[in-house]
Amino acid sequence: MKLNDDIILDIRRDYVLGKLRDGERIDGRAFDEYREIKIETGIIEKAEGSALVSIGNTQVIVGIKMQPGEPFPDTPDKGIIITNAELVPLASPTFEPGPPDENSVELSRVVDRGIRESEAVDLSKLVIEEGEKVWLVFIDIHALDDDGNLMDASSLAAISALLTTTVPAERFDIGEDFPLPVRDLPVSVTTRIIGKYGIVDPCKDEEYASKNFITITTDSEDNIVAMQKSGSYLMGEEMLMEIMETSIRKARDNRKLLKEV
Amino acid sequence: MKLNDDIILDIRRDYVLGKLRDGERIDGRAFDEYREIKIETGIIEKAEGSALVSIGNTQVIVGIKMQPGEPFPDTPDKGIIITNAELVPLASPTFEPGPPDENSVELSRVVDRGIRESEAVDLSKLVIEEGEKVWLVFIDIHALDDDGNLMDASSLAAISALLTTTVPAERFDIGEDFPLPVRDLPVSVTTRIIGKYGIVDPCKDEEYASKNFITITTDSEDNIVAMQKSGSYLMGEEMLMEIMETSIRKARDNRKLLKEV
Amino acid sequence: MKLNDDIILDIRRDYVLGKLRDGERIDGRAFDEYREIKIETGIIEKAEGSALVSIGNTQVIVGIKMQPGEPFPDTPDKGIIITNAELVPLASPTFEPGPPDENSVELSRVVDRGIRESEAVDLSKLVIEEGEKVWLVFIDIHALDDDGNLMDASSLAAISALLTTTVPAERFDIGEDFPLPVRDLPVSVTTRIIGKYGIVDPCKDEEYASKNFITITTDSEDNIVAMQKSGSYLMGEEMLMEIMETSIRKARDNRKLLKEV
Amino acid sequence: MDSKDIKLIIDGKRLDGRGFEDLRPIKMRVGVLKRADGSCYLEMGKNKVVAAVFGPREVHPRHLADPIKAVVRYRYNMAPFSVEERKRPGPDRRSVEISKVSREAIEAIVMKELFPRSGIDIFVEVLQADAGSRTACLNAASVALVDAGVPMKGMISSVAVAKVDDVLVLDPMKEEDNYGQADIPFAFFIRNDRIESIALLQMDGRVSKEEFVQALEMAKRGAMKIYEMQKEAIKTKYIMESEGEVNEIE
Amino acid sequence: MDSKDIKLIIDGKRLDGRGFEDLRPIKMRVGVLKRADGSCYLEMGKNKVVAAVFGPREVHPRHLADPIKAVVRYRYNMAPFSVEERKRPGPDRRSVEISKVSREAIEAIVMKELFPRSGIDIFVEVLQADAGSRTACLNAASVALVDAGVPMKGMISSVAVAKVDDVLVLDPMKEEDNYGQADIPFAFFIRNDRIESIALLQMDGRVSKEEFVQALEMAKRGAMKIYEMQKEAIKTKYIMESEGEVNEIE
Amino acid sequence: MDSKDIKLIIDGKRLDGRGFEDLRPIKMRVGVLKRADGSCYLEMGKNKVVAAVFGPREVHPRHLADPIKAVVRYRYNMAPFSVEERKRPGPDRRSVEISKVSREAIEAIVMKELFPRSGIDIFVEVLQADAGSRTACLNAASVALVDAGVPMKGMISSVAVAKVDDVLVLDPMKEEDNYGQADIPFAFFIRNDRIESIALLQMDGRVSKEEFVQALEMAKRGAMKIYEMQKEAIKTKYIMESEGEVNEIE
Repeated sequence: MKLNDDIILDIRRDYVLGKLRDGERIDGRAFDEYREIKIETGIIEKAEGSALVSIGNTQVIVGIKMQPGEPFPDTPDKGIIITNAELVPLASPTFEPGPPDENSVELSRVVDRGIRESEAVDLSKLVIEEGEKVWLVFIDIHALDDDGNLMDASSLAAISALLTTTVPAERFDIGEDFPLPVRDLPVSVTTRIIGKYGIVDPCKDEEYASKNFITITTDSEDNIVAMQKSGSYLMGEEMLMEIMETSIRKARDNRKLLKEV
Repeated sequence: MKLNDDIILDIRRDYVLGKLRDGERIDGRAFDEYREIKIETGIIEKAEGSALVSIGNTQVIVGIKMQPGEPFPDTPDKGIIITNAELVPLASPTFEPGPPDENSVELSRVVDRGIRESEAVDLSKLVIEEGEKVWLVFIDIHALDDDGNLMDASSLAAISALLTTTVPAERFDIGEDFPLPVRDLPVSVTTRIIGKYGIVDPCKDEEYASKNFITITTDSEDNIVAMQKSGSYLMGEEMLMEIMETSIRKARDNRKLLKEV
Repeated sequence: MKLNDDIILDIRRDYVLGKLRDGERIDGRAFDEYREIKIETGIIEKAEGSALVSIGNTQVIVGIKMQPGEPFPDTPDKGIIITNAELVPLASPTFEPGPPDENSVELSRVVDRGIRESEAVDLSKLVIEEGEKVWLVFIDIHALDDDGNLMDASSLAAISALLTTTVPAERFDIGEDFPLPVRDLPVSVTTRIIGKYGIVDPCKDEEYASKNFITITTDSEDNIVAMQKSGSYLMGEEMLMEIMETSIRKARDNRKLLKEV
Repeated sequence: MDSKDIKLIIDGKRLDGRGFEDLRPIKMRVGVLKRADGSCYLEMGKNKVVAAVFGPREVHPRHLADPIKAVVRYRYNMAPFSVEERKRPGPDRRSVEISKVSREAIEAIVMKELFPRSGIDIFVEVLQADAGSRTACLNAASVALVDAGVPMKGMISSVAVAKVDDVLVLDPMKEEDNYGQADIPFAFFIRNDRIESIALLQMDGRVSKEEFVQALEMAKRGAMKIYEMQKEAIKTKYIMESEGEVNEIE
Repeated sequence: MDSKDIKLIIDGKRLDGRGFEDLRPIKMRVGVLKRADGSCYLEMGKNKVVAAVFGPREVHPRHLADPIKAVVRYRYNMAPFSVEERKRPGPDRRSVEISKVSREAIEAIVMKELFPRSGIDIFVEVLQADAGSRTACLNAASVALVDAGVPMKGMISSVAVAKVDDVLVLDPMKEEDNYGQADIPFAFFIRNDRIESIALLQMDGRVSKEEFVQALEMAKRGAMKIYEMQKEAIKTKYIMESEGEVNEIE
Repeated sequence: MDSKDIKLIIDGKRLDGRGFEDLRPIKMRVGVLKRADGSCYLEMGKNKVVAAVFGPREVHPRHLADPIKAVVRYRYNMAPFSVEERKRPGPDRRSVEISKVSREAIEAIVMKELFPRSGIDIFVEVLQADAGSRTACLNAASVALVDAGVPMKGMISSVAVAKVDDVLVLDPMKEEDNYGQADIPFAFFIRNDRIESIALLQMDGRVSKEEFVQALEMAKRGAMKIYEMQKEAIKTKYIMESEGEVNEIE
């Protein structure tokens, strides 16, 4: 990285941090306040399900494709979820074409964990022939505009897309189409750690100020279903507890949006 | 690229262009004149069919291999053609070892289009068991010496090799060998665009003078079956019409050579 | 490579070579003397067989995994051996993460040749259903500490691991487990060529002095089953004959260690 | 290309009710992405594409820069969910070829010489693909370049012509592409409101020379319609923007 | 995570006879590799891992160096024979993620600023994998860093807590991980013999907030025990080394 | 290697009628490629190979250059149609190994020190493969190097010996390689018309030491014959060339 860039980053961080010390964020939000969230579903007719989620300027589209395939040997009675994230270079001046790097791997795996561990999709209903043939559910995360917090936008888009997914049984000559059985609404809340401050739903300028974050995903009953501390920092216990409280609370708010999908 | 190389390229282009302005080509050919074309077939005994084509110093070898495989789901009653081009570093000081770059992808796809769209190979005769098993036809283009116009040399070598191909049914225990059913003779004609001039069958020095070309492939009845404008230039309508006329005419000439194969 | 490194290498080579001229090796060994060899087997319980071999400070672990798979079409009545070597960066400051380079390819192929050509494993006993299903034997070489002569350490570890391998038939529901049928004990002896000197079992400092070596693998009856001259040098006939004698002799010694496995 | 038994023209109309020379419905929105320097969302029938332009900016790694002019990249990419059967992420041979000829069309009209040592990157994502996605992408890219303020000699407008059931039709949709007799994607260079020359031309199928000439004329008329929409979309954005809003053109 | 019908707690004991808060047997050997600057072999139940540290050393290629601080690499890699079904060599998505979060935990305690333009490489090979291999690797890496003499603010000690059959258990083994209700790997930063903060935290499964708090306390107690073993292993090596020998801690 | 029930020696003759120490028919043409600095087409039985030499020339990327001597590359590559079952394009492990040992043989005789910072590239394409393609390639490469005017200490001539049905045979063909008991490819360094030393030696199968010694002698006799043909081919080219023609040696 060039020196100039480093200096600009430093100045930006100082600015963000200075504000936080005064109890403010650069865009005037409260520390635990999300930008406006919009969810639009069914936008890709050729996909089995799809959703475009925007959080402020951040936009992520998730498309669901399904096809019959072989089950894993140790779970012959369950469908399979495969989650993939592409940080296509269209979404940010810093993304480059190429195979997934560690950040997109982490993004897809954390989103996947939230869906999987909350058992949001009833995989036992996705068996076509036990041990032989089950439904594969491809969750493809496609970032369009990265203005911060791709993680929560991707999670919301994933569950929104699943909620509107129709299993394409007719196309494969295996009975009638039916809605994908979704039984929980996992919601992830990401908190950026800048110095000693934690702020939810970071915008890009806040992300430039620190690489450190923690994502906590909770289910409809406030259980924690996935956590990921990311970044080279040390987190105190007290702060973790606070973030956990906030995450549960904010997830409840965002879950309301899902109920309207 | 180094500055020296750039200067040499500039000088070369000026020389080529200067000649063209005087109505001449650097090797004395007419604008619509091919170098000598030679076609030798059956040179790779282990292949199902093969041909070595030289156009002037340019040499390309195409080998055909066949094996049974699964048909595409949407064409259960047809064999499959797979065309591949390797610009091996032996053929030119500027080729490097490695996976196919955009130029070799384009080369193989344009050759493929000519064969495919002219329906030169009767794919319906390559079914072993409908929906289950059909013949796969691998057309492998192997450049040996690139002195310009690999495109037309590859196209000629591909159709020549197909013309001499025997379907190896016996080797796979599925009946008797039979000649590959070839029912048309697509011929591509490539015109290099240098400044406002179009010259067919460019030699390498002419190619260095400009990256711009157009390939027009026609069938035995003078129909156009494939076109590819390649290079970052703008082409006037009038010029296109002229090139089309020439391409049809030259293809007729070259097709005569194929009849002797 | 940086200039400093080159100078250090030069000095090291001079030192090694100076010693050799005086009839000595830097660690006091005779020219045909191995460092202490230790073989420990059964250390990876999850593997079908395993061995950790150390030659001096050099340590290599080999694990054997087996699973049913399809036979090659031309040997329907034989199991299949697949040998793979990973020069993981843990083993040496000069190894880097990434796909196998030519050195690890050569390592795995020479080890493989010794096992394969001595017919050490009775592959005809590894058929589950002729032409349909046979046992695949994966020999995975994992270097831990490269202080020279990975080749012989890997060969010894491979045959030691095979000697202690149990075919996991029960896990795959195809009868009872049985010991892998091993019927010969191929042993490779590697001689480093430094100037006009040949020294067996080079340590790393000796390897830095020259890239040239020859590996000769012999079976229990002193037959040669594999050879590999490696490095850009020219070898006289006389020297080759001497090395061959030595290799047969030293292999006999090392084979005794295998009998205790 | 395969004629089969499927009839594509019934009672002088196409399967979706269009006349031979009707375009599919087109929708454009300019400036839809915040992080890109220029952007355009475009629908053309069932095609849904987004184009983003970055630059002129520094080239990484630097040794790829050209001391004389800007280096142009163009990446045509299909989202895995954009097609009936899920597409594996990453470039395949088809998208490598489309990216190449599309980049060349764009390079021919961008004033690269104004930006030595710089890079101009055009990334186009196909969110949903129907026939003609490369033409839809070029139309979106062209508008996104204007949105980014990249100096150009003119505009690119792109449309295909197909031959189906022995007639020529403009802007073919999926069925016409799959079962038709020929497909000819064009892109034109338009300056001062008139078509100057051809920037992209590919073709596969089978047409006579005479049919090709007709196809070309049909494509030109179609491209001019698209061009008018592109202009309108750009204008609307810039007029609206001063009032703080982004508008949609249909 | 899948509870199924498998009972993991029988008569108040775990399947391998451990109590809820018992660690699996741990074994460490320091300085087991000659070529590495620091190394540690560690067993934790059936996990068998080796960690090697190289550096601070020059970074290749040089343009990856950071003028301000050392660049830390951490590579978690599984040997093909380390698991029931042979693993294809090379990184998969799981190991890319583990390598990332593990590196970040280590980076937070290594004094990178002391070594501008340098690289510190930590390579950990899983020779045999049971549940919790990432925690075993971090424990080994931490000791190997001390062995290499890399200046650190403290130590990393790492252990997971699982929820199985509705109770929390420390340091879960394979069955508990496969059929349990939750798995929470922790790594703690320990300085002056006390836990200061959390260096690594992941979680999947399903626990209430209250359960998480209990899990954290349990993990802290477990980590302190591991920390004592790490200290002992290091001490033993350095005491023994003066007498020319390397020792084993069990 | 697998003896099976196939008889390879019948009435003291090999399956193709050759005596034990007969070479397969060899054909060479020098200077067959225009763009390469040196080239040679060679047939050896059913093997058909072309070798091209480029250089000494600049090395790209430059940081791979060696300030002391030329960097030699050697790429053995099989055309997809060169073998019974189509080979996937690109290097596999076998060709990586062959390229390595062949490069090393060539490196040992090329005067690399005369060309610091330069690259000498040898590319060999196997158009049709029978047994012994690596030896055919080395013979062709050696001639192509002379054709390119690359200074060498001498020549490389290469041939294999096989053990089949308990006898040694020179220059084995496919069946002898597949069903024989051993295969020993040799390449010799020849200077002043005599064999000086061994440049390449590999072996797989099973032979006694005594058999190996016999094999070596047989290979040397065979290599000398090939060497004479190589010389003749080169001479013919240069004599003929002055008369403007390229000739064939059989």
